[in-house]
Amino acid sequence: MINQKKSTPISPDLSISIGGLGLKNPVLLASGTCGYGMELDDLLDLDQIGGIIIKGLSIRPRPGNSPPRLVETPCGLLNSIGLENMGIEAFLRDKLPLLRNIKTPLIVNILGNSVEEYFEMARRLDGAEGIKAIEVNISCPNVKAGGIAFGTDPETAASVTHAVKKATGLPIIIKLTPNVTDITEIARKVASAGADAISLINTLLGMAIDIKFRRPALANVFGGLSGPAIKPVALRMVWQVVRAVDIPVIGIGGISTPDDALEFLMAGARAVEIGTATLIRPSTAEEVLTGIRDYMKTNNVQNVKNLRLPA
Amino acid sequence: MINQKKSTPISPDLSISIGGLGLKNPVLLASGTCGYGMELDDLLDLDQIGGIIIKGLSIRPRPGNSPPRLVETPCGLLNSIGLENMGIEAFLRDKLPLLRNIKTPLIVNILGNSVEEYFEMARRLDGAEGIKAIEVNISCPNVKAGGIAFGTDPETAASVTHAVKKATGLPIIIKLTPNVTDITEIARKVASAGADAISLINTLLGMAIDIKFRRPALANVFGGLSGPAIKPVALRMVWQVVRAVDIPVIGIGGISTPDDALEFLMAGARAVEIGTATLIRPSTAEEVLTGIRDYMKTNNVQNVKNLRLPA
Amino acid sequence: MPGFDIPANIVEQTRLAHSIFLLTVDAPAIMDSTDPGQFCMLEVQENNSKDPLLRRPLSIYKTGSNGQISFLYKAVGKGTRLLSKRRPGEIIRVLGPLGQGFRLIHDCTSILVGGGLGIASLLLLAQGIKQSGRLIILIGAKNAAEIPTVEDFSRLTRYFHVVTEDGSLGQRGMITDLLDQTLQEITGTARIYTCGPWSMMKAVYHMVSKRNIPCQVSLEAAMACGIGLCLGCAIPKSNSRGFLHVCQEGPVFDADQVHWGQNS
Amino acid sequence: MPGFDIPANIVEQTRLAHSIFLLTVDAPAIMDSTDPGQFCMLEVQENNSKDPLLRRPLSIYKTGSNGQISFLYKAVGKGTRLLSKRRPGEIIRVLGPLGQGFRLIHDCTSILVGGGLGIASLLLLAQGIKQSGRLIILIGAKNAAEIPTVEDFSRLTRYFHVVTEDGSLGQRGMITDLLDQTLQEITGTARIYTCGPWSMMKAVYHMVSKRNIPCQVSLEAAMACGIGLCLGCAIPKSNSRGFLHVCQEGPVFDADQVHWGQNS
Ligand SMILES: Cc1cc2nc3c(=O)[nH]c(=O)nc-3n(C[C@H](O)[C@H](O)[C@H](O)COP(=O)(O)OP(=O)(O)OC[C@H]3O[C@@H](n4cnc5c(N)ncnc54)[C@H](O)[C@@H]3O)c2cc1C
Ligand SMILES: Cc1cc2nc3c(=O)[nH]c(=O)nc-3n(C[C@H](O)[C@H](O)[C@H](O)COP(=O)(O)OP(=O)(O)OC[C@H]3O[C@@H](n4cnc5c(N)ncnc54)[C@H](O)[C@@H]3O)c2cc1C
Ligand SMILES: Cc1cc2nc3c(=O)[nH]c(=O)nc-3n(C[C@H](O)[C@H](O)[C@H](O)COP(=O)(O)O)c2cc1C
Ligand SMILES: Cc1cc2nc3c(=O)[nH]c(=O)nc-3n(C[C@H](O)[C@H](O)[C@H](O)COP(=O)(O)O)c2cc1C
Ligand code: FES
Ligand code: FES
Repeated sequence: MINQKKSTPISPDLSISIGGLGLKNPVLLASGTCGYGMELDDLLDLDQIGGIIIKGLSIRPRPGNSPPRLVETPCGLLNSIGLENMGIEAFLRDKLPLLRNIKTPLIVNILGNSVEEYFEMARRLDGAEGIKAIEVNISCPNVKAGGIAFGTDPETAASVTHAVKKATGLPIIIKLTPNVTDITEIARKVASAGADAISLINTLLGMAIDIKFRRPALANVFGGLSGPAIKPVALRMVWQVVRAVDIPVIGIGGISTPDDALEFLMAGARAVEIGTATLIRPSTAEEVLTGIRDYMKTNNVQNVKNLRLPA
Repeated sequence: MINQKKSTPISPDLSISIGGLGLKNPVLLASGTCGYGMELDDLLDLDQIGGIIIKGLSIRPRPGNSPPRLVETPCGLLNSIGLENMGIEAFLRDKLPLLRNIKTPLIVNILGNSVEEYFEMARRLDGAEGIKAIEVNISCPNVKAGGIAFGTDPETAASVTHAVKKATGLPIIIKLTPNVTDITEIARKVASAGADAISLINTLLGMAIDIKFRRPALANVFGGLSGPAIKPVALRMVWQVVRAVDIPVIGIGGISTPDDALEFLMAGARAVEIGTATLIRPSTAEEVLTGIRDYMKTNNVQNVKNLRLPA
Repeated sequence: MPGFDIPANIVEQTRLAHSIFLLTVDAPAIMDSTDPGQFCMLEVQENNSKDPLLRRPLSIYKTGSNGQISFLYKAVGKGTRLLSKRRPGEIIRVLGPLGQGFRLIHDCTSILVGGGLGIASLLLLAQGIKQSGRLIILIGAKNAAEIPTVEDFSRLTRYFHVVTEDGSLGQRGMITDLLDQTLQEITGTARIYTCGPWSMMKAVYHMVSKRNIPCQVSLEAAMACGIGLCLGCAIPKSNSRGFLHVCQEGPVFDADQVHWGQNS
Repeated sequence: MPGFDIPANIVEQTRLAHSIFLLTVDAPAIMDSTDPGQFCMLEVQENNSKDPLLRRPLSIYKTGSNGQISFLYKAVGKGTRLLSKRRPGEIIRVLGPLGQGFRLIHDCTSILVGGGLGIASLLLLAQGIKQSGRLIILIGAKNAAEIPTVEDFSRLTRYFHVVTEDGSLGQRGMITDLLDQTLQEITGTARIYTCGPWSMMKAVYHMVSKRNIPCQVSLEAAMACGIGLCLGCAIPKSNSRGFLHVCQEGPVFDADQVHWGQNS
């Protein structure tokens, strides 16, 4: 059992595997909060982290939304960056070569406005040296279907998954949006469409009003809520999805301490991603990792998978 | 315009009307966080408040869920009270007579496990002296439909609304659950089914894990998240629903300061309800009211309805 | 009457042991109406921060003739640690006195059994009993540092005993052994009042119920409001499907009412 | 190199005026590599509270030879008010030095135009220019209390002028009038460095761009990370659809790059 104290300290095994991709530990940097990777160099030992998920790339560069793009809310952050990015070509050409020096697996996050765009991007990443997996952000509006997010309709979510799987042999992680009635329905569809893993949650749709200037605080009116405020919702969804599908689940949402991460691992997440917390404290991922290892030592947990609760 | 400073101070008009029910101001006490009303006496001047919404009543008494029932989360509270209540009969017999001394309109919140139960309760409340409106909590599981919440299916939400309207001439406020993909779809259905007003949001479904005891922190595993953490989600939904239906909308979710309430009123809410904040600081509703009045004076807003932003 | 919600001036904040503090505030209205065993809800946040969100419940340890009340508390987590940083001269919101305290029965031997910081809810009771009857105080703790204020108790009665698990104060031993011994020695009717860890109170209750000695216990539960609004502080009743609500029907209960099987 | 994230010891926290404070911390690594116009992100919360959630950006006002850096700031909201409660001896996390500071051009007349607490990003620049060229400092504020540290500037140059809207310090008037007058008087090439409210910087830019005088501005934006991770601190570029990122490409920009029409 977990709480036995042994005299010989164990050296816990934190390595995991996601869709065939082996990671030395389960603590990843979440997309959109670690830039293109190198920005964090020197503030965080990138080699120690389980994986780095590059900010969302689109087929063409995107300028993003007008400012203001950020508002702080109670224990939360609302952002409407508008998926600003340099586009997949510029990334492959200018950034990827520098990133090949890092020993930690690189995962690229992609977003699109049509199933075809997702297919096309996955195809281009397929051959790229140094990219170990693709995380597919399906929270984006489907332009052909009147702007409804891919991730809110089970069929569309499944067709994106199909398309991406067809385009590449890389492991595919589908990243779910929490703004749905039944997250398990989407998760099941995505799993049967061939996803290698599921990550969740993306941000909750929210807004704030600037009462001084009498206008929405974000120029875009709505934004995505992240940070500690959303942790209970994220954890609930991870718990549900872990029990609904057989593929690995990566937990995201408000993780800023080792205890937060342990909650997700106990809920059954195979790994966790650190998002907003990295913005506030760049070294968070390393500290979370150390804390998980210490907990496992103290509580004599040999393998990180054994943290999962039975129920 | 709003920001003109006049030399003669105005005396702002805070009165509003909801489905024919006139309220002296737009600040109400939310269901489940003000008990049966009298518990707050002496800590809050109940006569000053716009309205009091009694905790959710069911057709028969309910013991509620096993403890632990509460966990604190970052800027939030998770509860799984399990709708413990004395039942509608005991309320009408033992509590209502005492409440008739309060000058503030009483609204009763009801919950049921079938459309018939909702109908039956609305019928019993119809003749009850001192009850001015009914708020219908449709976040409860529909036992006949496999436990899916009434409020997550537009058709079922509409049929509850129909049934309750048929049973009584009292103004009917339908209280929506935020755990849905498209809140405007539910709101439109409920409005066309005859609801006099819509209130939102009820709690977000969440969970927490006690890593010390390695088990879900709530005995019921899942609970409802309330408090400042959920304000951005609540405000976004209120903004959307105000622009989707023609009936009045009451905003709820994380309001604990006058500024919070002003955000909802600017989003277009006709009124607001104070929930978790009353638990922490019983006088919150009065302070919010004073703050709204001061803002209106300072910014020369004559009528509380004029706070609404155009967009 | 659910108490007063007062912006109280902090008069004293003393660290008594590693993580144990005595906090004294000016709160005449609360002081005037406090019964032994009642508690307050204290705002721990500063500057409108909403994290931590909830107030924290603490027993009223002492009342002063000058309108002051004191709390004896241990900094165990986020809230109590923040509380321990508040300084004299600062204002802190205190809601109280709350709940049902101990019901004093005179004309019998009163045995107070305190475990660790459970003693925080027993001092006013001990002072009350001292006026009118025979008072036995038994205190147990892991070590001396856990109970830095034992003198407040020992000065009230000759029948005072303390045990610690490590022997750093009083005898080395368990409080249940001490109680067992005491029960064998006393004559006449007795009543037990206890506050401490759940497992200790459960053991005390089982021990004395066999002898038909009435026992009052002071319980804890996670609380949001402290005044009966949220129904969050439920604990199972002994003989029905229902629940007791610690903040309103308690925190002091007849031990018979409580379902001791769970929560252990 | 995005700076150092240091747990820094607070050496001084002085209230200079009603809500204006000077905070000094030990941060040798940051001090050693600071350029004029750079800033830091400061943790304002205590005890792991997550509200407020984000760090706050403050310009590096001064550096000391002993490894200390100082911030001159105004307590305007939740975060800066919490910061102002932190005391000497406490530890606060400081990330810096961040961003692109002022690009010093020698061999010309440098005119520094500071509005209100905008002066916080100009002192190191003024000290730097003093070594090498002619330095004119113009400072404007609502009143004297808004700029309690003007002596730090006035001692650096003879060409120092201050105006306040209420005349409580220096002449009564607007900084733009003062600048206009100064521009008419100077001969030879000049450069402008400015920091203050957006509307003031916009007016300054329009005034000097007509005369083809280069102008550097130090801008503000809501920030989450301060190091280019989140892309939240965008402001529109002058001549394209794209955006500048204040934390990484700024906070100091050539005024020509900025789209001044919006955000006013
Ligand atoms: C009626 C009542 C009277 C009390 N009187 C006193 C007193 O006089 N002195 C004193 O030191 N403490 C007292 N307590 C306990 C005190 O309220 C808790 O220690 C405090 O709320 C913990 O808050 P925290 O933020 O520091 O810890 P958290 O960060 O909330 O939790 C830290 C640890 O403490 C545990 N904990 C949290 N809340 C409680 C609780 N209510 N009871 C027991 N364990 C808890 C958690 O499970 C966790 O392990 C009383 C509790 C009640 C209900
Ligand atoms: C690069 C940079 C350098 C800065 N240097 C200094 C400095 O040296 N001294 C100083 O006093 N201030 C400086 N500021 C501004 C300072 O960061 C803000 O005043 C602070 O973040 C406000 O936090 P708060 O929690 O107190 O206020 P909040 O509660 O967040 O907001 C209170 C009010 O301040 C406004 N506000 C919030 N953030 C900013 C911001 N970033 N810029 C302008 N207004 C804001 C809000 O709109 C609101 O009206 C700088 C800002 C930046 C971006
Ligand atoms: C500023 C910002 C930018 C983000 N950009 C992306 C993105 O490009 N792609 C994506 O899939 N998720 C993006 N996210 C979502 C995060 O990866 C993460 O899912 C979410 O923030 C919840 O986790 P957290 O609470 O730890 O931040 C972004 C989040 C933030 C705060
Ligand atoms: C302890 C508790 C009990 C509640 N009980 C009810 C209830 O019986 N009926 C209901 O419609 N909503 C109930 N709610 C939901 C609140 O009325 C409110 O919709 C929600 O908490 C969000 O608002 P807040 O953030 O201001 O608390 C309850 C909330 C809490 C915290
Ligand atoms: S704590 Fe709210 S009812 Fe007891
Ligand atoms: S503040 Fe995050 S990129 Fe500038």
